[in-house]
Amino acid sequence: MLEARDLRKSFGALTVTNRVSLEVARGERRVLLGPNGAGKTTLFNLLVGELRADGGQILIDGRDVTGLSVDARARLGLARSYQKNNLFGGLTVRENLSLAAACAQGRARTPWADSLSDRGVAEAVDEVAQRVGLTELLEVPVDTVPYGARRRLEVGLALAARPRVLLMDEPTSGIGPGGIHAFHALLRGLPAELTIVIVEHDMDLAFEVADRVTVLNYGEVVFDGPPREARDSALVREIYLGTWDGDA
Amino acid sequence: MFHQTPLKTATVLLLAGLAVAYGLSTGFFGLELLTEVAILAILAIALDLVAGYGGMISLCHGALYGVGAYAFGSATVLLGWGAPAGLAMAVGGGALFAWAIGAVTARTHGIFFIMATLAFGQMAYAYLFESPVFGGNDGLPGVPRLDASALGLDLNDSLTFALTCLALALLAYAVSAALLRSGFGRTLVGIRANEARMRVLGLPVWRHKAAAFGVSGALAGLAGALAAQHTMYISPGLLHWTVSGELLIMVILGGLGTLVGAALGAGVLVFLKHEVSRFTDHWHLVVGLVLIAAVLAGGRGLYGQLEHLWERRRAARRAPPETPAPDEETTGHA
Amino acid sequence: MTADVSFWIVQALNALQLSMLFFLLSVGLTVIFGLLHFVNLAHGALYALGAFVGFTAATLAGSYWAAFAAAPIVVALVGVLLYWALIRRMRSAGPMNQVLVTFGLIFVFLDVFRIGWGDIALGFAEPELFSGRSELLGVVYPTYRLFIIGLGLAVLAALSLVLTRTQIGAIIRAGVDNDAMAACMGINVERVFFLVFCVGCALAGLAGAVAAPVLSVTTDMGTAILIPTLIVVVIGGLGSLKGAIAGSLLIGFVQTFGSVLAPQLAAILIYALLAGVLILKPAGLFPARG
Amino acid sequence: MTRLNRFLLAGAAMLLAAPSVGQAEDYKVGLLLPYSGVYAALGQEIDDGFMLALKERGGEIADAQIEVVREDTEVKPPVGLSKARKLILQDEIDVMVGIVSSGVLGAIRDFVHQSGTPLIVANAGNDDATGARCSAYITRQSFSNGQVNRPMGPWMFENGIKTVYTLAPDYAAGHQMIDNFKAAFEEAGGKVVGQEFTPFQTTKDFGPYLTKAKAAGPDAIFVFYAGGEAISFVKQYASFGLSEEVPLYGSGFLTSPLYVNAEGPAAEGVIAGLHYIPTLDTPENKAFVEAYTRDHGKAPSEYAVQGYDAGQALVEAIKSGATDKEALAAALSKVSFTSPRGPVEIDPATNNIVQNIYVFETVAGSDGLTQKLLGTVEAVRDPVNGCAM
Repeated sequence: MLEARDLRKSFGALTVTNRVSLEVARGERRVLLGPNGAGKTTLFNLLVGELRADGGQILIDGRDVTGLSVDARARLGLARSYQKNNLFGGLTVRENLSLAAACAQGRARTPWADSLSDRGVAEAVDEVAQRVGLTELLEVPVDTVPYGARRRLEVGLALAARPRVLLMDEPTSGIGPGGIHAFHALLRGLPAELTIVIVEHDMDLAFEVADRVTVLNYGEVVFDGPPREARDSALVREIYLGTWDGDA
Repeated sequence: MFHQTPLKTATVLLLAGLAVAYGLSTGFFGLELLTEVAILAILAIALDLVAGYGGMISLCHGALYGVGAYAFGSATVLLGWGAPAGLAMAVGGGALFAWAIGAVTARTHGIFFIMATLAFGQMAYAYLFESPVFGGNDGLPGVPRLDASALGLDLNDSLTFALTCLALALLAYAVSAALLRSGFGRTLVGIRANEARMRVLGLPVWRHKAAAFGVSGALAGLAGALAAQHTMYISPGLLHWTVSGELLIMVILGGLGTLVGAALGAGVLVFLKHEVSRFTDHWHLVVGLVLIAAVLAGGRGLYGQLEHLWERRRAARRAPPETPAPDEETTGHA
Repeated sequence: MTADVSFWIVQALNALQLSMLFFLLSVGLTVIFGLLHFVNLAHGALYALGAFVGFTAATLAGSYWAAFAAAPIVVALVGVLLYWALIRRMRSAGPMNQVLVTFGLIFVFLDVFRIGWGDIALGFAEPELFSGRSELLGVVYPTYRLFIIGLGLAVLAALSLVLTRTQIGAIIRAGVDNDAMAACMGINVERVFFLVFCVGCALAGLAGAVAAPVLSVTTDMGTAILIPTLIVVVIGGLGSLKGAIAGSLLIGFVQTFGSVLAPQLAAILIYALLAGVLILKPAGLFPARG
Repeated sequence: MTRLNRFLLAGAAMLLAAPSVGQAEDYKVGLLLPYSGVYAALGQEIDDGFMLALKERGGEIADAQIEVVREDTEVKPPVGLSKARKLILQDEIDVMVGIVSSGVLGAIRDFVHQSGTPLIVANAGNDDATGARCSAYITRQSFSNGQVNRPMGPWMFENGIKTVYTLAPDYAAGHQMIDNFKAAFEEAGGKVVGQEFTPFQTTKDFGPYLTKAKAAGPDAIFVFYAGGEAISFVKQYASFGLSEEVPLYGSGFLTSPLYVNAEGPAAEGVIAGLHYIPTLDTPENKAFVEAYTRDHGKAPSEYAVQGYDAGQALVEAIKSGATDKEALAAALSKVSFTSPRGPVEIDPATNNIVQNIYVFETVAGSDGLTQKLLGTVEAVRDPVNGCAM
């Protein structure tokens, strides 16, 4: 469903992505592991198109999208959430979700009908809000909702885009154990055919939800296999646990 | 996002009522001022549409206005096509020029966008200033007014023309408000709030920005066609960046991103300048001090301040006094 | 067109002279913007103020050097007043309010000039020391223009020394990169801002006094210079010394050689350059922040 | 600006002995001038000159009361037009006087013509205004762009200048001034070896153009610049040392007394042609300079004399017995009198003024720079230029 072949990216002398190849099957839950600075977020940026790769190929559903723009890739069903909240400031939670849902439903550019009161959009917004637990906060401006809710909205925006491939960058960072639990439930409730790649620091979560684990270090893929093998791999243990930053 | 609140509706109706009452009671020059305000209000609304809601602070709206005026002028004076064709040319020409500017500047932001739009506006100005076909800096005289006798209107009558411009200003407001309440308008606000995220959600952002700029340009072109008919003469001065600058001042003074504030700002600035210059040649000094005072007094613009006070009163009435009023000012995302 | 070598050398010197005038003006504006995030549209008015103050000083003292000394000092003092009365409060008020306030200042200054110095264009002479012509690179060139080139280069050298070799320079660079971080380092950012703003004003005033003997002193000179200065700053990329010098040279040379080689396009050229640069590099050539 | 200025000619009442042929009438004059913007200084000079004429010669029309209404054009054509409409429709003026910028004149011309209001142009020099777009209601007491520059062509050729390079700002007036000069100079036998038009009001550095002009190797350089541009140009011309190698000639606005002192020694030796210089040795001029200097503490410029003569023309027209707008317009196109600038009359074929053009050199005097008269081209009359009234 999502494939990267030999992706390369450098900033000056610093190589942040070094010949990364990745193949994620339809419906698969893939977890990306790696220490800080391993190039996980950069890889997401490359996959989504926010960064241009120096070399290599990206395919969605077998189609080469390397030359496509960010929005064109998104229209093929690729969505992402961010490690740092990247919301529509100044707008309410409902307005935030509506913008995403309207894009997904082709209502974002109609100059006659209001997307905010469109029934299809509103239903999608309500559904996503319920999934991520924001129903109570729909009418509140995002700048005044608690941090945990903003994290959930971050994921909600990506979900409201009705993706086929969903990239989530540390969706549980900064939220307490209760939030992590709720996130587990959310993940389990997502449609089985949705392809998901998660960057995660929480090992337990990673091993619990992952069908397969990819470990990055210094911009290179150092491990790719089932979670059990990852857990047992001395290499992964050394790289990952050695630099484990519990507060991250 | 844009909401046509009762306060907004009341302000629009109040302003329109005041304008009509003033028009019916004033002398000849008052009507000239009223017409100018109505035309500038259309232009200011066009600017607020992209600047206040799309985050595209343009310094080329004077040029779009001038392109509209020149399109009308060349269609009627040079080509002899008649005013309806001229009007269509003005609206279309403004839209086309604006769309093109919006498309090529879509990647720039903030001051870079401001300066990029300035560059295109000044190029158009310099071209018309030196172009003999369009009369160079002497401009084009003899621009006719639309013959609306079929509707029973004599546009050569000052009062009728002023009220027609006023009606068109109301129409421009209504069209803009409707657009801002559509999916298109919501998305435009989304772009202002977070353009990158909008793109990641699958929106072809540059096309949207260019389209919004095009709509704004169409309104600016309409204003230009009215200005050409108002003075029955056009000159390159219409396109100069200082026109765009003064326009931006009107919009900010009235309240950026409030739509009705744009019209209010146009009225206040024109009448302020007129009243002050009755007493002194140094009206720049007084207007300058008023602008500075306006910022020091709140910095939300006139309508913005009104809305702020209104909402605080409503909040105070609704909630017990110990709860501080929610400050609607936001500073982007956490 | 006659194309002997000396013709092109003189034109290159013309371009360099114009570039240096632009540099004196734009460097203050760009650093103030980079550090304070403040668009000072009144920068041009401060330049005009420098020219008017210079005119009065030179007339009263009977010497150009009085203008050279008085203009930067008086303009910096006006800058101090503006900073305490307005700019400080405006820093967090958002760009739109900054535009409104500095536009208001432009209007106020315009009439202050009219009331103080009248509507008739003024002028004053260059210093006698630099009044003639000198020979350089085999061409004869106005000495005062060489002085402007020299002064510009000296200011450039001094600023780059201060920015790269001194502690205050390090603070400024840190501030441009990330003001929150600079504040965290325990630096009194406010004082650095104030200093930078004053130096920027002084340079604008100096530019006014230096340009006046070449040009004329008119009430609208500040508004007329504002746009070219903004173009320099924006083309170079906001906030960097490198950007200011690159933008100044680019505009100076394009304008000079444009008016020689393509005079029909002279009025459009710098705008076309601006548009071209921004379409290709939406944040200017040398943006200070990544 | 509507500074209503009720100008009751108080002094006039005392001059009972003065011959009074005027009617017991009220005349309302609209002064439409720039009081702010780049030409504010010019507007003020014209206003001062006009008021001086009314003060001095008001006695001749002692029965008439003249009320003056002022409006500011801000040098913007649309503003000028809207103020012109206000003056004519709301204030119901009988005569309009003023207009500095040709752009403003172009904007108001049709409206003024259609309203049948007499307009005395006191500056704007656009050839068309008394050419293809002339009007029976519009007379010009100032100059036309062609009129000032044409005589310089033969004069320079006769004084040994065979080749010329020209420079002027790139706008309508710049082109008219240069085109007229060029045609006359070439007709006389001279050759224009090169010309350049510099971007109007944005050119600060003339260095590139000067270098190019010098490289063309002409006998002289002929230019038109005014105001701040003139100051910059003359100073830069001298600083490049061109004045020692190639003499600078120009349209007289280049070294107008209004700002020649700002040019300083750089202006010495510049030779130019203009319709007025304050050093003319005639009794009319001496009296005018004395009166103007007494009132304003400085010598009058050509702008002041234009305002003064607009006032004189109005007085002459009223004296002839004209009371309504139609009669005033007819009378204004027939006036002739001796102005400080010499004998002037209105050419009935174009309604433009017929006047002398003075060729003068700017020289150092005892009290700053002054104008030395080199030659007079008498009674310069514009061709009809397609004018049909």
